[in-house]
Amino acid sequence: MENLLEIKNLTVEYHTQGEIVHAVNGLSLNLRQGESLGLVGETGAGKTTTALSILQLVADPPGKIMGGEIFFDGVDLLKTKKSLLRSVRGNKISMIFQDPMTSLNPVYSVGFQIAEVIQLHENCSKEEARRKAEEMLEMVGIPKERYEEYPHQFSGGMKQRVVIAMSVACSPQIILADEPTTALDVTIQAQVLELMNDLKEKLHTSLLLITHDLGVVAQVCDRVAIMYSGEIVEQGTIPEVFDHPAHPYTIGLFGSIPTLSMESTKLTPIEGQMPDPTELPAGCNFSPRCPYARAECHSKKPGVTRIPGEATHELRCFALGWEQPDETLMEVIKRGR
Amino acid sequence: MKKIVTSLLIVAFVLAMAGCGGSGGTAATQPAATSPQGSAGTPARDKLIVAIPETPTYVDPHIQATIGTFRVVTQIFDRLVELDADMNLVPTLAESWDIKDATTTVFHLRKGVKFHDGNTMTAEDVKYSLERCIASAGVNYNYLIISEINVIDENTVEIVTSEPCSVLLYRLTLDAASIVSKAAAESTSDFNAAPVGCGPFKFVSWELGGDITLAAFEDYWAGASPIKTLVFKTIPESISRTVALETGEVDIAYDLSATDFATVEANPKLKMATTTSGTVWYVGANVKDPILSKKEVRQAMAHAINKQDFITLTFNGNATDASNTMMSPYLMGYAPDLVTYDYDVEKGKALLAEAGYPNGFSCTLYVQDAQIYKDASVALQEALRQIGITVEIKSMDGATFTSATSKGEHQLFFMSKTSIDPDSMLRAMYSEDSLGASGNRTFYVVPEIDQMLDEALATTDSEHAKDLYKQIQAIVAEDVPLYPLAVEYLNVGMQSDVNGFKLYPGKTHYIYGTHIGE
Amino acid sequence: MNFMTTITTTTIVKRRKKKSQFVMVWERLKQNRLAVAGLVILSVIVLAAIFANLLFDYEAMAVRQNASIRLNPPSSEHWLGTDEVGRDILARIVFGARISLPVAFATILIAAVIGGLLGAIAGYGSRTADNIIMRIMDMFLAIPSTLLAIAIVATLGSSIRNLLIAIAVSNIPPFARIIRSSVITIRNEEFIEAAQAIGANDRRIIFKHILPNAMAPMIVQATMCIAGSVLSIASLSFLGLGIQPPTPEWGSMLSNGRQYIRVAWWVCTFPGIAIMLTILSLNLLGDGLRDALDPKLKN
Amino acid sequence: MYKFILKRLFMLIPVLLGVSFIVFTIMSLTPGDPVQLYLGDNYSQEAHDQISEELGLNDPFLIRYAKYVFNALQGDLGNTYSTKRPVTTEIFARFPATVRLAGAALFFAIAVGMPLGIVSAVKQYSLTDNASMLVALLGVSMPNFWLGIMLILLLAANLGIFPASGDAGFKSLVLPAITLSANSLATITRMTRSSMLEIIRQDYIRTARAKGLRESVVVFRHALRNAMIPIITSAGLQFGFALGGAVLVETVFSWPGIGRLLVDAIKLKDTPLVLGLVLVMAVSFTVINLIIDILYAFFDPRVKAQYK
Repeated sequence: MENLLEIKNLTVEYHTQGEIVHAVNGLSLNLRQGESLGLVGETGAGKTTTALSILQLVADPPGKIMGGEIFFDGVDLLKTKKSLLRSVRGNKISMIFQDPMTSLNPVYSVGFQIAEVIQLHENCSKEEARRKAEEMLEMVGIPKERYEEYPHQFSGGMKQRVVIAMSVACSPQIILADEPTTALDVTIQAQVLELMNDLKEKLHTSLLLITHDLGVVAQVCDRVAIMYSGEIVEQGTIPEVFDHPAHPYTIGLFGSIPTLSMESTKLTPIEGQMPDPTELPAGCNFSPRCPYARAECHSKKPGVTRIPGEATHELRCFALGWEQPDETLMEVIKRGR
Repeated sequence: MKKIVTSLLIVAFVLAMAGCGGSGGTAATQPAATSPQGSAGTPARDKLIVAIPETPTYVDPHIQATIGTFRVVTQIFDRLVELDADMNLVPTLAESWDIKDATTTVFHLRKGVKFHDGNTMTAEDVKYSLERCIASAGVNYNYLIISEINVIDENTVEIVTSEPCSVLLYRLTLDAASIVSKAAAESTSDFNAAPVGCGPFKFVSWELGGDITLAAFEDYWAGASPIKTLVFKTIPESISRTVALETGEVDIAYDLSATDFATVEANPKLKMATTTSGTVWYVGANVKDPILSKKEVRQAMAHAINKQDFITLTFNGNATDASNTMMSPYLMGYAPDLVTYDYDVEKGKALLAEAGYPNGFSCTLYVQDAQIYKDASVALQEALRQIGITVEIKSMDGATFTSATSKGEHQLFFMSKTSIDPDSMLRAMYSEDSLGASGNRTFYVVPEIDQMLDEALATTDSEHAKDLYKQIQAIVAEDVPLYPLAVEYLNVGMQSDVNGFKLYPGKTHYIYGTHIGE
Repeated sequence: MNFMTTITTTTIVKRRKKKSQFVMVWERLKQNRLAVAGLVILSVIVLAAIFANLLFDYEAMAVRQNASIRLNPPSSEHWLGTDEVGRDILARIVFGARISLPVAFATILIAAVIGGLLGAIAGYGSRTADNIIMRIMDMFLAIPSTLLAIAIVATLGSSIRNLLIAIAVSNIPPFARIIRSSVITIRNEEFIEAAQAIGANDRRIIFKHILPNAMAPMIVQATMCIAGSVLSIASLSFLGLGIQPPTPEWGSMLSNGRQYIRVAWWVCTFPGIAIMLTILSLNLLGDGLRDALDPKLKN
Repeated sequence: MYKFILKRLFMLIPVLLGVSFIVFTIMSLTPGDPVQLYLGDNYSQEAHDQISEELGLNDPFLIRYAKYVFNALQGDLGNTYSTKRPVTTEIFARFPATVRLAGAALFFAIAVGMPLGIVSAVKQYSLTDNASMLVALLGVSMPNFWLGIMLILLLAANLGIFPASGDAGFKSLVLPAITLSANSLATITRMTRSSMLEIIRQDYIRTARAKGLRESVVVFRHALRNAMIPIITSAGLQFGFALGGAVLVETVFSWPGIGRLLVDAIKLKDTPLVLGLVLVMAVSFTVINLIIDILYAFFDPRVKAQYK
């Protein structure tokens, strides 16, 4: 399968009050046609910034895309003209934001906000746009009679449905979904996820799902990428990563969520906190918290290595290359989950 | 910051130009000056716009005696007699008059004089008008002495006073004695909205808070004015009046600020007219006050004031030394320098010490909150400080000032008095008749003065009257209940093509006689 | 963006926890160049006012009249020229600051205390109290504040004290409103409920919790109002209701100098600039304080 | 909506009662004698007493106030002391001039201030931003009577472009309107900028951008409408102040409006006129607030929902 979206070496910084926050550091990521990729990481890992960078929605100031390339359909979005970028936004790549409560404009009717994007990209009349927008509402399970209503008349889950309707209105090739369910309560979460899954099937859309919820990833995605401190530390298919997490951070991450099959009664959260993004460590970004870190880890940045024997499973760690492997770590990796 | 500096420089530059008399500045105003009303096509302008400082409160002459009102109504109504610009009595609606006896004067009216409504003026109108005036509390204080008005025939009227009154004719020249149309005044409930007189201009319209428009009365008995439209425009700020003159918005502007004289005079498109007025400015002392009741204290104050400096500071030099008397120079009986007070701080201190205040004292000075009062009060405060008197200035609005000073709440006060006859001036200032609101705010009473005033009013011998007025002036100059400081100049600025305009010392200038161009 | 704010705020809080609120505000303020400029200008004016006596002889330069040197243009002897009675304009401006600034500060202090208390009572007290107080405030707000001040000065007579009262009274309603709304917002927050839950009494809650939290908008409003107050003093003087002579005061200098502006521009121009600079510096400082006190509001 | 408007108008009554009471009290405490005003500079004591009786000045305070309210309810605000014309005639002869001036100033302030504020917000920290913020700061810092004098000097006295005073057509409106608008212009510019800056960082603006809308559409359609509420509020307040508080500008430019009339009336202690004027101002102030509230509903459906 062709790579529909290819991010190479993306670096994003925020410049505030004389400080530089290194939000995304040389990130590379691919997304194939029709594929669902989960981007997982803690708050502050740079997931949202990555997604925003694709459409160049990073607020500038203070954000700045410092380097890298983002190829979509063979075109580097970072270097293309504004007008072309605008024709991609909302049309070929659309985005669902984290908080449905604030991502709809409070002064326009929901119908108008959907029709607006249709009219913009499909070059159609107002009436046609309206008809299509009504269809989209129905598709996400909102009666079209509510077209004229305003966001404040909708509940959180309904709003997110509107946002989803808006994002799929122009049948985009890629949907960037930034924690679409975080702000919703659990039952609504499930409905929304199901809705997204259905739409994805129906429209053959690629999905970049940003979340910190591994469960959601398992439910929706084909592949997963684990992000830590602005870098992808591990990625692979769901079975690869979920069954045999190899990066100490990923291992820790799985250790900190309860599973039904778990024998131990204690959760083991990862010690410490993410490094200060204004002063990243010299070596591996995870090294300060890594229980297996050696001298090398603290001084050098690890590169990306493919795990031998697995098709797509990659990680950014020295541990697998050590001549004297860390026994405990090897044991943990082998055991899997 | 740069912006401020730049704009300051611009302002400074522009001001410098204006100060130089406007070689460059006036060039810009040229088109306006030639034809302010834009009547470029017509050869002669016949519309005259006059800027006045205070809006009239009425256009009915019989309601309230204020200068703002009279400056307009004097154009609409004529009186029986008038004073010309040199203060001579001239016949107006009365062609002639006979003094029948000490209390009775017979007026022979001009025949065929038309009111603006077309009716002919008769003795009935005269009787009605004067009675209307006497009945009105706001204007009658000069006329209560009139006891009877008798119509002899259609063109003859007789005025009887309760006592001999030598200044009756002068009082009949005042605007309160305007002759109104009886028919018009009786037929409307609101004469003020449609006044009808027989003056050279008739009332057209009055936008409240805006312009008052008058039109030439074509049937005026002395011939129609060449000015066909006369507009009075209220511009309270003196600097704005000057600017309006310069930009050609107005043809004539009354009462310019003394500081603008030089600018206006240097402008070839403009000219000035000035004259000594009947307005005397004075500082008064409340003689009921225990300290100020002492003559030495009042004299000490007089010695502390350098009148020349005072006139420089307050009037920018444009006033005459009042020569220690409330009488202005053109009034009958004017007798300057009977008693003089040299500027002598040491003598002032000595007199204070003599009165028992070697270290001075504190007192209040009541003034109104207008510019001239402010300047004067500051100058007086400084002058009195030199002999150890600490003055606290109490500045207040006109109504409060008048009320407070007529009740005697003040110690010192600064004020002016305008008068065109010696009796009304001296009586208002020094007589028991006029204590408080009517004018005597020093509460200074000397029975001898009252007697002399009555005698002078009653006598028909003008030399005797002059002598009596001289004696009164000698007494009051010695007692100094109030110290006259300056006789104000009246001034008017106008476009240089405005001719025939005459200043009238009583402040209500007649526009009749004025014309534009040759 | 959400991501950004969380990161920066958490790190800032983490790193600066030790420093007091005051130091934090000061540090943020220092970074605002305009606010620093405002502070510098204001300090110069305040220092000049404090040391006015060392700079000029009040008696000889600011009060004594001298007809021979009236309306002299700026020169090496009289830097900003002399006024219509021959007094040094620079000296009068400097001594004028001794009137304008303290009067302005005092009016705002009075207005802030009274308005603050009324607002606190309205916001924290019963509904009836709230209704009564705020309706009265509404009535005062419905009368333009300049006119209210004019009416009060006209009633009481013009003196420094009455001027002070007049301007203070017309400034009470905005303070009451601000405090009331802060109080209502804060009052509904959880920490107040917590305080009530542990049995703190009303007074303690008002003084320990609500007022310190309402301080930020109050300080900003006060800074802005001082500027407004300087302007009101000048405006009233301009209308002849200000401070009485010979006390040098900017507004009355402006109003007195006004008729000489065409022959002596300096008489009216410099007091005007003094007023403008004072207000400008207060506004700059006020803007800076607002940003520094409440970083959330910034941009 | 209508109910809301009616309710608000109904609430005017207590406000007007309160305002008139406050003013009535202040005016009766003011020293000074209205009769003097009535009679002019010279009059006799008898005349004084007679007029005093006629004007009902000898009644006790509360009786006078009650009489006033009673007449006012029938639409009779009495006659002024100084001109003896009905107060309503005096006021409405001048009110249009004030509205004209305030309206022109508001128009100028909005027409210049809003675009400046928007550009400043969109191009934050740019040269335009810094320049317009400096102008805005100078605008709020400058005493407007001083600005007026400077403008008269520059544009009327020395260049003769505009008239210095009075109300005679469009040309004479220019200088006073600019002078009066200086403060509002500055306020509106600052308010627009800060409101836009806040809105432009909202999530839904990012949503709009993510749709592929042009930046101009994002700014004008999506951001500006949301930013309008604070802008309208401050514009409305400025208009309210201009209606009542243009005293100084009206004085400098000899503009025949109600601000100057009121100051004169206060100085002259013309109580009926002062009361009438203050009531008119209070009514206009309240009506403007009401209009602002109605405009809120127009711009924001959430507010509209509350008015039902």
